[in-house]
Amino acid sequence: MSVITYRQALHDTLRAELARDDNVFLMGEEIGLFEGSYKITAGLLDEFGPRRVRDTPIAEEGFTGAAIGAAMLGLRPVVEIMTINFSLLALDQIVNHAAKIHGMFGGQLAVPMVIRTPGGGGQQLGASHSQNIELYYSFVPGLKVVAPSTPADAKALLLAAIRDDDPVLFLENLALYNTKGEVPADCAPATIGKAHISREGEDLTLIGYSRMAHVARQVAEELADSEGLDIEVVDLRSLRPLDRDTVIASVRKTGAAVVLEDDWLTYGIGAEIAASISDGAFDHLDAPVRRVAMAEVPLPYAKSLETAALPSHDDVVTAVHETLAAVGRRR
Amino acid sequence: MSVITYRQALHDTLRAELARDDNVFLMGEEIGLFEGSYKITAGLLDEFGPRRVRDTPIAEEGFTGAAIGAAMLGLRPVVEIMTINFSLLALDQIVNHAAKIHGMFGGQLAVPMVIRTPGGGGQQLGASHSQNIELYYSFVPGLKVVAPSTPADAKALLLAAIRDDDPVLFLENLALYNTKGEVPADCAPATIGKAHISREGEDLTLIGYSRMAHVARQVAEELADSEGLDIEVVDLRSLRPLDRDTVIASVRKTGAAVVLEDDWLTYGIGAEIAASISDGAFDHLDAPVRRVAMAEVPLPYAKSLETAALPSHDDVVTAVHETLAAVGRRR
Amino acid sequence: MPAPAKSTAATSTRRRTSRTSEAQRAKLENYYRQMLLVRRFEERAQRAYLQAYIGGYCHLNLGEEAAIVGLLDALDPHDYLFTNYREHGYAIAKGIEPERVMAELYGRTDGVSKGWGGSMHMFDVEHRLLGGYGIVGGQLPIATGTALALQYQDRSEVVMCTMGDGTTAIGAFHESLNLAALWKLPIVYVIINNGLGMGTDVAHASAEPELYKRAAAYRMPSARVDGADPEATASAALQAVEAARGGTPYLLEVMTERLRGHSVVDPAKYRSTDETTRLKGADPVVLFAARLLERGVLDQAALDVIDTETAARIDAVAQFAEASPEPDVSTLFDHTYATPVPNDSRRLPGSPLFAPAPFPGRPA
Amino acid sequence: MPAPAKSTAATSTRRRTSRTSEAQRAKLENYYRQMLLVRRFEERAQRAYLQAYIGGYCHLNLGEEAAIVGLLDALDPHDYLFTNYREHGYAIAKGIEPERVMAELYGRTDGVSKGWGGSMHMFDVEHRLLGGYGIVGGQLPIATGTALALQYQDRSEVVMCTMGDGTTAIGAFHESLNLAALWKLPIVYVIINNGLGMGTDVAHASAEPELYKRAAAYRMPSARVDGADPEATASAALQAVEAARGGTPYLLEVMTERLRGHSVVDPAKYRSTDETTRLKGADPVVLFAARLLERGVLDQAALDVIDTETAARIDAVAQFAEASPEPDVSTLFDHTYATPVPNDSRRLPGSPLFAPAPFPGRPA
Ligand SMILES: Cc1ncc(C[n+]2csc(CCOP(=O)(O)OP(=O)(O)O)c2C)c(N)n1
Ligand SMILES: Cc1ncc(C[n+]2csc(CCOP(=O)(O)OP(=O)(O)O)c2C)c(N)n1
Ligand SMILES: [Mg+2]
Ligand SMILES: [Mg+2]
Repeated sequence: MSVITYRQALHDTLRAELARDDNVFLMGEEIGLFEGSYKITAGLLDEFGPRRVRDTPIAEEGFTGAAIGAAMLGLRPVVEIMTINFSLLALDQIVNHAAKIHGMFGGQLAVPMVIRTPGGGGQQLGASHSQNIELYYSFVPGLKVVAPSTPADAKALLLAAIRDDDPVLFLENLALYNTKGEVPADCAPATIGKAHISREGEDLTLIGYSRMAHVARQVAEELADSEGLDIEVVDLRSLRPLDRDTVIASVRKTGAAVVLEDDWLTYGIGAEIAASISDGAFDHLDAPVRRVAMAEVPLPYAKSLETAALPSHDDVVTAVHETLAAVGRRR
Repeated sequence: MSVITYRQALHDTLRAELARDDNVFLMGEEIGLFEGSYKITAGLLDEFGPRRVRDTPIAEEGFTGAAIGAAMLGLRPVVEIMTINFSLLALDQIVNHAAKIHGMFGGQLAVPMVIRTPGGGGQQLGASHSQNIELYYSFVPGLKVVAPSTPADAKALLLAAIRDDDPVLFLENLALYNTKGEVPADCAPATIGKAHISREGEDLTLIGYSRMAHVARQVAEELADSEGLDIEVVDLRSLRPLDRDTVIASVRKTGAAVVLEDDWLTYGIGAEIAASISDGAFDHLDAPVRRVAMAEVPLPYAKSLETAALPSHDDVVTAVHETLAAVGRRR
Repeated sequence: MPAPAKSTAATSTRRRTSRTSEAQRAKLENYYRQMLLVRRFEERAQRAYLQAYIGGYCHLNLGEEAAIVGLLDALDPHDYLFTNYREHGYAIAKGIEPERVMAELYGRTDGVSKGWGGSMHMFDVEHRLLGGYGIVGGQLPIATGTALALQYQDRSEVVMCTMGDGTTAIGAFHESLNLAALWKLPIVYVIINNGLGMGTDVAHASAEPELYKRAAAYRMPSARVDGADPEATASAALQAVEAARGGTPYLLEVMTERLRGHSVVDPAKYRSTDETTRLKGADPVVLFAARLLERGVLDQAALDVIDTETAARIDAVAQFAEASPEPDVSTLFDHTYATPVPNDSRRLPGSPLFAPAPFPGRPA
Repeated sequence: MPAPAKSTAATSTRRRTSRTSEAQRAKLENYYRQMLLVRRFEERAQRAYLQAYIGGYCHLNLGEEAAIVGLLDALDPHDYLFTNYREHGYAIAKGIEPERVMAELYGRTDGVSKGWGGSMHMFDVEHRLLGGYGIVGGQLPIATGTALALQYQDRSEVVMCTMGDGTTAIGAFHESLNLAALWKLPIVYVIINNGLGMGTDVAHASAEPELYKRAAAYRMPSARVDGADPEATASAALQAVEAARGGTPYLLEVMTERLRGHSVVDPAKYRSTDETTRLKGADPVVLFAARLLERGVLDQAALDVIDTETAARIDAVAQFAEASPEPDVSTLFDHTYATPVPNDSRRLPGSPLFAPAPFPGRPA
C-alpha cells in the first residue's frame, strides 16, 4: 500500500499492463516523445519503444478507428484522446463502429479497446475545451464507461478496462490528476458496472462520479465534523452499465438524495440518477432529489464567470442543507 | 386549412422560405438532382437553381461547418443531414463551433442556421442507421432543438427555426413523413421553447415528442374510446429549451405520468423529463413516473428483434395501465 | 447447406480453347461463373426485396461483377477484406456461401451475421470479411487499424478496403490514407468508381475527378483500371496487393458502371436518356460473355449451361434463406457485450425499470 | 485606449535609404515595428501568464512574427481572417488594438471577446477577424463557408484561413479544401509550418511532408515560402490572395520556426541540443533587423528607438489590461443565445431547479 497521485496510478498501471501483455499498446497524440499532454505516459516510449507507444498525427477519427481495427484482430489498444472535447471528432468511430461491431455482426468479434480521456472544466480553457460530455458515451449500449475518482479506483478500473473485451471509455479528470490516495500494490481489477459506497451514513445520500465523487466525500466528512451530519456517499464509478441497485438501496435507507455532476444539468448524467431514484425509491423519498450541476452556458474563459458556472463545494453544502430542510418539513 | 403530409409541410415551408428571403439557402447531400433521400426537397433545385439548392459532396463535417461560416455572414443556411446517424461526423462542428461561436466570442455574431435531420428506427436499417441521438444536441446550451410531431408543427417550427438567429437542430422522423394532418395556410412561426397540450385530460399525463407524441395521442384517444380514460397528452415540441412548466403543471393536475421516447432508456431524453417531474411535482405524484423507451441494444436488422426492441403502441398501453394501477394503490 | 454447383460446362468447350492454356481457361470460366452468380444473386435479391422478404436499404452490385471477381482473385484466402454497404457480391466472391448471404438479407439466424446486420452488414470471421459498413467512409480507419495489427504481429496477410467514388470526399479517407502511408501498412484501398454517389456525379463531388491521383497527397502509389474487365482488374489488383504485402500501401481506382439505381428503391430518374442508352452497352457480364465466345474460351452451349446451373443455384439459395428461422426475441440481449458485466439493462420497452414500488411508504 | 505609437524613428534613417524608395522604406520599417510589437507582446503575455494574470492554455507566436506581418500585408482591411489558437499576433496585425488583445488574455470586459474567449479565441467583427479556434482544424470548414457566403453575395472580399502543419492530417482539411476547389471559393488556406505539432515533427505526422503539395489532390494551386522573410511572405501571399479574389482558392505553406515550447508551460525538453542551437540563429526578428541594417533601411539608433517605443507601448497595454474590469457574474447568461426564447435555463449550480416543493401534499 502506498500513497500516490491519480496520475501516477494511471501511469503505473499502463506500464504494468504493457509489461504483462504484448497485445497491449498505446496510441495517441503526443503520448511518446512529448510524454503526453498531461504526462500520464511519461517515460513509456523510452521503455517500450515506438511499436508499443505510438505517436499519431492529429487525426482523432483516424487513429481511434485504427484502434478498433487493431482490436478486432485481438490487440488491446489503449487510446489517449487528449481531452474529451476532441473526442467529438472520433464519435462516429466510437458510437457507430466500436459500440456496434460486436452486436451488428451477430457477436462474431469483440473490440477490446480502451479510450482514456480527461474531462473537466475550471482550467479557464474556454467553451470548446471545458466540456463534460461523458453522457455521449454513457448513453450508448455496446460501450462501457467508467469514471474513477480515486487513485485506487483509477488503477483497478484501468486494469479492468484493458482486460475487458469490449470498448471502454475511461474518463479521467484534469482536476484529479494531482490528487493523492492509497493504492494497494496487489490491486485487483475492479468489476465494471458496480458502484461503491465510499462513506456510510443515515441522513442523506450524496451521489457522484469522477471529480464530484471526490467533492462528495470531502463535503460529507466536513459536515460530519462541523454539524454532525451522517451522509452516505455513493461513488458511481461505472456510468454504463449503471448500478442503480446500489444507489437505490442507499436512498431507501436515507430517504434523501443529492446528485452531483460536472456537466450541464438538463439531460446530464444526473438526470438519469435522479429519475432512477425517484422511481426505485419512490415511497422512501422524503424530499425531491436535488441536482447540483454546471450552469447551462458555453463555459466562459474569464475566471469570475467560469467559477460562477461550475458546481462548487459550497453549492453542494447548500444543496444538502436545503434538501434536509425539505425532508424536515415532510418527516 | 388543408390536410397534407408531414413531408409536404416541410417541403412547402422550405419552398416558401426560399421564395421569401434570398439569404435562405439549402445545402446537403443529394438534395438537388436526386431530390433528397426522403424527397423533402423535390423540385426545389429546378425552381431555385444551384445557388439556392446546393448539392454537396459526402462531407458532413465540411458542409455543416461551411453552413456555420455562411451563417456568420448573415446567410440562413438550412442544412439537410440525411439521417441523424450521420450527424456524428459533423458533431464537432455543431457542438464545438455552431453552439459556441455566439458565446465564446462574447456575443459578437450570431449563427442563424438550421440542421434538418430525421431520426427513427423501425425501418430495418440496422444498428448504425437507426439511432435516436437528439440527446446529443438537446444537452448543449447554445443549440436549440425542436421535434415536431404533426404537419402543422413541422411547418410552424421550421418557420421559427429558419427565422431564429441561433443554430437550430430540427428533428424529423422517418415514420412521420407520410402522416397527415391539418395545416393552416397562414400558419405563423411557433415559439421555440414551448410545449403543447395536444389533448386535455385528468387521469394521467402522457409526455412525448416527435413520433412518440403522435403515438401518445393515438393511445389517449383509443383509451378514451375503449376504457373511458381521460388522458392528457403533452407534446414537448422543443427539447432545448425544455418547457418544464407545462409538463409539471399537467402532472400536478393528473398526479401520474408516463414518458415516451424512441431512444434508449438510460440517460435518454425521458430521464430528464422524469427527473424534472419527480422534482417539480414531488408532492403531487401518486405513482413513480414510468418511462417507455427502446431496449438498450444495438438495434438488430431482423424484423423480429427490431420490433421487440422498439417501443410500441401496446407498450404504451401497458405502461398506462400499470401506472394507473400503482396510482390506485396509493390514492 | 447445398454444396457449390459442380462445373459441367467445362467439358463441352475444352477442345476449342487452343489459344489459352487449360489453367487459364478454367480461370476465365470461373470468373464468368462467379460474375454470373453475383448477377443472378442480385437480381434475386431485388425480387425478394420487392416481395418484402428483405427490408432496410438494399444496394446491389449490378455492373460491378467483373470488378469484384478481379479484385478478389488477387487476394489470398487469408487476406482480410473490408467493404461498404454494397457488398453482397464481395461476400460471395470471398468464399462465403450465397445461402448465408441471402439468409442475412432475409434477417434469419443462418445469415452470415445471424440476421443482426442485413444487407449492409455482411461479416464473416472465418472467411475474413470484416464487414460490410453503412456509414460512408467508416470502414477506412478500421481497415487501416487491422493492417496495423498485421504489421504489429509481423504477419504476412494484407487488408483490402473498398469504397465508392463519393467516399473519397470524406475526412476519414484523408486521415486513413495518411496513417497507412506514414506507417507503411499492408493495405490496398480500392475506389469503386461507378461515377455516382447516389445521384451526384464525380465531377460534382471531387475537385480532382481522377481519384487515384489523390494518393499523391500521401506519396502513395496508385493506379486506375477498367473494372469491366476482370482480367485487367485482377492484374492491377495483384500489383497493388503485392505492394501492400511489401509494406507499401496502395490506392487502386476501379472504373465500373452502376447499372441500376443507388438502391433497389431508386428509379434513377436523374439519369439522362443518353446515359441510360450508353449503359445498355456497358454491362460487364454481357461484355465478358462476348469476349469468352470471341476468344473461344466458352461456346454458347457452355454459357447456357452455366446460366441454367446458376439459376438453379440461386433458387436453392432463396429457398435456404426462406427456410431459415427468424431470430428469437429471447436472443435480443445476447450481443450487447462480449464480456458480460453486472447491471447491463435487459429491459424490454414495455417493462418497468423497477418492480412496482411497494405500498405503503417507507419501512421503518 | 492609448493611440498607436507614432513613428519617430523614421527621420533619423531617412537619408541613408538610397537603395529603397521612401514608400518601400516606410513599409519595411512598418514591418519591423509590427514584428517587434508582436514579439514584445508575446514576451509580456508569457510573463503575465507566469504571474497568473492569464489562465488556460497560452500559445505564443514567437518565431512567427515575419510570417504574420507578411501574410496580413497581403490582405485588404475588409478581407476576413480565420486562425487557430496561436493568434495574438494575427489579431494585432489585423489592426485590433493590442490593449484589447491583452485584456482578453486577462479575461476582462475590454477584451476583444469581452473575456469570454481567452488566449485561443480572439474575435473581432469590426476588424474581420472571425476567430481564434482551439479545436485543431475546426476553423477550416467555417472559413470555407464564409468564403461561400462571399461568393453567394457576389462580394469582392476574400477569406484567409491559417492553420498549423499538424493540422493538415485532420479530416476537416481534406473536406474543406475539396469543397473550396469544387465550388471555386475566394479563400486562401495558409499552413504555418513550424515543423512541429506539439512535439511531433512533420515527418512523423504527414506522409507528404512537403505540405503545399497536398493541394494537388484538389487541383488547387499552391506554393511554399520562407516565413522568416516578411517581404517574400507578403509577395507570395499577395499572389495567393489575388488568385482567391479571382475565384481560385489557394494553399500557401509558410515555413516558420517555433522559438519556444508549444505553449507557455511547455519546456520543450524533446528538442535536441542541435535543434536548440540552430534556433538561436533563426530568430526572424533578429534576422530582419540585421537585414534592415545591412540594406541601410534603418540604423542601430533607429532600431533602438523602435525598441524603446515598443516597450513603452507594451507597458501601456499591460496596464490597460490590468485596469479593465472582470466580467460580472450577472452577465453569465447573456450570450447563450442571440434570439432569446422562453424556458432557457438561468440556474446557478447551487440553486434548485424548482422552488422547494410546498408541503404537505397535493392540493385538492
Ligand atoms: C456518412 C454518411 N453520409 C451519407 C450517407 C448516405 N449515403 C449512403 S450511400 C451514399 C453514396 C455513396 O456513394 P459512393 O461512395 O460513390 O458509393 P456507391 O454507393 O456509389 O457504391 C450516401 C450519400 C451515409 N451512409 N453515410
Ligand atoms: C482536434 C484536436 N486535437 C488535439 C488538440 C490538441 N492540440 C492543440 S495544438 C496541437 C498541435 C497542433 O499543431 P500544428 O497544427 O502544427 O499547430 P502549431 O501549434 O504548431 O501552431 C494539438 C495536438 C486540439 N486542440 N484539437
Ligand atoms: Mg459511387
Ligand atoms: Mg506546427
